[in-house]
Amino acid sequence: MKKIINAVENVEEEMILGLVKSAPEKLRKLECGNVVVRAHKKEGKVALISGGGSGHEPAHGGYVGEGMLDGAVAGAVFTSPTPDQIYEAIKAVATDKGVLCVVKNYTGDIMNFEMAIDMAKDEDIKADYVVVNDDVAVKDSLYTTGRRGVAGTILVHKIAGALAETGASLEEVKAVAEKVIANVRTMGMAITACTMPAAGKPGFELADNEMEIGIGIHGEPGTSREDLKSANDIANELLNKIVDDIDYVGKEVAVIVNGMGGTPLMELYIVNNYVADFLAEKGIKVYDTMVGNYMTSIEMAGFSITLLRLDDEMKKLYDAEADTPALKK
Amino acid sequence: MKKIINAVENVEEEMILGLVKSAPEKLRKLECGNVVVRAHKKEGKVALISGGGSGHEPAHGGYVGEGMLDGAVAGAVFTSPTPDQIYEAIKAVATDKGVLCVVKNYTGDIMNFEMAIDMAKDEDIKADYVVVNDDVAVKDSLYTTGRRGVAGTILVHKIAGALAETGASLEEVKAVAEKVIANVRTMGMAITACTMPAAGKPGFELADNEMEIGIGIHGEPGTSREDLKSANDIANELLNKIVDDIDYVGKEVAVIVNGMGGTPLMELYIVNNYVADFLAEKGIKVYDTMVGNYMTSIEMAGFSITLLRLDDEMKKLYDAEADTPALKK
Amino acid sequence: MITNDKTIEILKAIADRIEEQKDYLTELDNEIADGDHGVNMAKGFNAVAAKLPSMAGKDIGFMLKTTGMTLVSTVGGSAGPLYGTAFMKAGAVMKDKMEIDGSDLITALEAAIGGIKMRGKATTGEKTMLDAICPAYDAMKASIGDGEDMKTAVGKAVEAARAGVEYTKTIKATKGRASYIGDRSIGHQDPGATSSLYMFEVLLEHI
Amino acid sequence: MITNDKTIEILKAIADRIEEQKDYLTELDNEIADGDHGVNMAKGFNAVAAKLPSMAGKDIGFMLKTTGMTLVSTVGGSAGPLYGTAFMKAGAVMKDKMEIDGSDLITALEAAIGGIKMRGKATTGEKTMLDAICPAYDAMKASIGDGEDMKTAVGKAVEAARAGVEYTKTIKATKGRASYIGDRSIGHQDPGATSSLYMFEVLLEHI
Ligand SMILES: Nc1ncnc2c1ncn2[C@@H]1O[C@H](COP(=O)(O)OP(=O)(O)O)[C@@H](O)[C@H]1O
Ligand SMILES: Nc1ncnc2c1ncn2[C@@H]1O[C@H](COP(=O)(O)OP(=O)(O)O)[C@@H](O)[C@H]1O
Ligand SMILES: [Mg+2]
Ligand SMILES: [Mg+2]
Ligand SMILES: [Mg+2]
Ligand SMILES: [Mg+2]
Repeated sequence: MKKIINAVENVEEEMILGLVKSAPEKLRKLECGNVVVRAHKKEGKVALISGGGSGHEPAHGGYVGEGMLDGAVAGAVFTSPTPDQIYEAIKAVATDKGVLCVVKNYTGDIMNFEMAIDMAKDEDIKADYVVVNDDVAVKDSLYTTGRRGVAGTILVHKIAGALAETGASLEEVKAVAEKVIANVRTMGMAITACTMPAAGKPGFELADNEMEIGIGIHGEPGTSREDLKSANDIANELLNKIVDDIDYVGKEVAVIVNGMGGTPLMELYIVNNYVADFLAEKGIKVYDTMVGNYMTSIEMAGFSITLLRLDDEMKKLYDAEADTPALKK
Repeated sequence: MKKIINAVENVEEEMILGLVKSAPEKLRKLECGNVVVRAHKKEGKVALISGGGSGHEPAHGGYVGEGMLDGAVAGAVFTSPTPDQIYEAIKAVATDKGVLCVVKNYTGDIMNFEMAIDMAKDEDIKADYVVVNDDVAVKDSLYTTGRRGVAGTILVHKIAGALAETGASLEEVKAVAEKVIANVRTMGMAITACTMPAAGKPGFELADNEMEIGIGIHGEPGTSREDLKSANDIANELLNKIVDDIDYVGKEVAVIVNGMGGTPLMELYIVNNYVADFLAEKGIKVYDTMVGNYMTSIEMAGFSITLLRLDDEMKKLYDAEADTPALKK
Repeated sequence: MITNDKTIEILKAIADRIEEQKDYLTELDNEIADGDHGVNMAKGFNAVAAKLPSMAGKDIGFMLKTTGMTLVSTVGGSAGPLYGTAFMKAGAVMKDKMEIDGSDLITALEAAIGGIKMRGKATTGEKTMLDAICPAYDAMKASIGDGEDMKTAVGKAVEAARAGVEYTKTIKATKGRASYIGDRSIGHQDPGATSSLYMFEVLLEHI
Repeated sequence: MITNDKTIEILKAIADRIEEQKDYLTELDNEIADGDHGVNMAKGFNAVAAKLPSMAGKDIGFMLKTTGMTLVSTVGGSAGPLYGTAFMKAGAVMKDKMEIDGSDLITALEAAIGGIKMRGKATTGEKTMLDAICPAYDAMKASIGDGEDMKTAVGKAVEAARAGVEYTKTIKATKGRASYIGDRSIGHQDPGATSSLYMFEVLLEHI
């Protein structure tokens, strides 16, 4: 394992500290754990919290700030945070308007967030949650845990965060978050595995001509291993899976071409060149495109494509101001 | 070589197209080559141009936009663009106020930009250039080509770009660019090499316990090969080189913890945790910190630290609005 | 009979076993999911081990509940809430008991399984810890019902758990992270079922 | 005498040699710098080769100038402006000539060297192409001065250029990208000097 770190045990905490020290006037870390909250708590709005394992930087701490999250909880790398950590985050940001947690659909995340929300309710804090499940690689069926939550989560933070900032009610913020979830789809791939610091070696091995299609964001293998293809062919495969899932034709979309952490921007731009052409060809109008590392798997090389089908409300909220380390509008 | 590309020959063009298609209302590509300019040319201001080889994404095309560059020229990967490409860029953005080119100190870049500027002058375009040389890894002496230009270049774009936007004269914009150059220092390191698409294999080989200290941004080896150390020890080594070069004590600085393309943000945040403590300890006040991939070497894993010593004029211009794909203020 | 002192000994031995098998559990998790099961379980049980001295003299219900709460607040992931809830539920039904017999063990295990199912909404055959724990529970219950002694009953539970672990190799995961790789999970052993087996093995060794 | 037709033949042969040695030149550049010399030179000379048919019948000055302009606009990096300027300057002094002799060759080479020095601000001993070209020029000038024929003179130039390339292995780069690695450049052969040597070798083979 070759990493620029100090000690495996300290990775999560030092990372959160480093993030907070990059914007000390805007962010602070709770003493009790790896929780990032706004330096100046804003009252009179629904507090939005996200979180999950670490290793997805800049998610989620990087999205704390005006217009997006009020707090983010970071578990160990790729491990859901514990209920008491989440509970501390909820307590720190809770307002009279309540707290909405944005949870990605993983068994662990859901269980830990549910337990934390129960704890909060016991203390009369109004708290609720939504579950993001944008990953079309995994079939959503009664017989599975359903689709994973991946890069589309950022758009939930953005849009629900913008509505929360206006002072909307918990029910309204939850409703718009669920609208985003209903309209956002993602699919990803990787050409290299990543190495969890505590594991010390890559999660899987790929030959020089192989790639994993349908990966999540936890360094796990994808739904299938295939021969490496051209950027255009790969993008085509992912895009077709996405547009087959819900109907985007004639609609406006927000696009994320998301790097998994170790992908050079050069390659993401090359992918976007195809994505833009594909969408134009299909009669899908691009409202806005984000290209970069938004939801990563440590240093994995690969990318995901996210499409959010927008309506007027979502467009307005998408465009609203945001001032966070990882996303500014 | 494992890359998400289509054909080695098309990397530069597809990348520029992908960038432009991510913001078609703001950027456009010149027909004649890999030149990115603002979609809507702004008159009455000095036009700011940057450029160099490709492989540094988001530099330089990603910094074209309101408040920063008017145009960017992309050569082949790690190869200075040719004079005629630069000349086309100059012609496309030139205004009555003139054109200032931000050139990084490499023999090739300087020669090609000089030739282009001569061509422009022959056509009565007012054109001049500044040379960025922020890399303290290389001794600046009469007997060498002097220090390289690396990540500090972004701050020249930002600050000179902000002044240009106000309608200042070519002389004024050049003066502030040179002030930034005089006050900015950078040093970098790598734990992996990068692979130029056309070369097909990494520029050098490093054992699992080795790193290169004093790298530039062209995939070349550094000034020395050392045993891999902890993030804090590495950051300490780089920072000491920087603060030994000019006096930062008691001053306010802008900080860039810059990833070389394949470095996970997790590691950059860990580095920033140390950088912030080091600077506080030395009595150097952090005015602002940028953590991310700003000036890369394709997929190299490593980072550089940049410190810019600010004064009131630079602070104001640093804070001024910017709206580019890679940097928003 | 398992006394409260014995319970401390057993919990300590579980912590040791998990620590010992940490890399193997992580390895198993790596093959089909995110490779953190060993690390996280070890973190949790080390935290439990650290609290054992302070539990001395307390009742078994308290010990189990404290273990559960500690797991919940230190393990994270899926295993944290699942094992945590299991121990907490078992603790609730063993409240005030200074020693427990075979039928108590069945009551405790039943509560634990209820907790896991309530939290994780899974059932047997989904390639999870339940594929070790449920057969173990059934075997133990039958054995005690047949009037066999606790040691024999736990021995049968271990056999059944071991068979359950083997069974997980043959099936596709439909719960937990391993479910995302679909058919590719077949052929691999479930890490959670494996850590459950260790707990039954340790129990057997100490009674 | 080298005629204008011969010049086309030579330029074509240089393009072939560079293409043939592309990977080796890139390899050399990789060791001490950014590994693009072979690729970029090949791109440039392929562009030159493509233009040769259209040069047929033109004077040698025009051919050299066109070659230089083509290199400038296709090679990029350092080699583009340097070789480009060299050929353009040589072309300027060979204007209107339909054939050239040994002393013309010296005049052309002198102009080329002047161009390289003006652009790159380097001198010999800095581990650049000048370490091949300058000794080659000196040897050729001495030979012609001694009344030797052009073939002999170019033969001596090749010898000198080859020695110059060897010499670059022993010194530290103080110009160009290789200068950034300081002492670590010692022991490595300069790619630009090597590509220059190829040009002299090809010239010798064709006269
Ligand atoms: N819904 C569930 N019900 C019961 N057990 C489950 C469930 N989901 C996962 N598990 C168990 O948890 C184990 C994985 O635990 P762990 O690796 O710690 O968590 P995570 O999957 O969050 O990384 C699996 O091997 C499986 O035995
Ligand atoms: N200032 C200079 N004067 C003369 N030749 C130079 C100078 N700088 C570099 N060179 C030559 O250029 C060669 C490198 O060319 P190339 O790799 O194409 O450009 P770059 O260094 O920009 O990548 C070196 O090997 C050296 O011979
Ligand atoms: Mg996990
Ligand atoms: Mg180059
Ligand atoms: Mg796991
Ligand atoms: Mg080179």
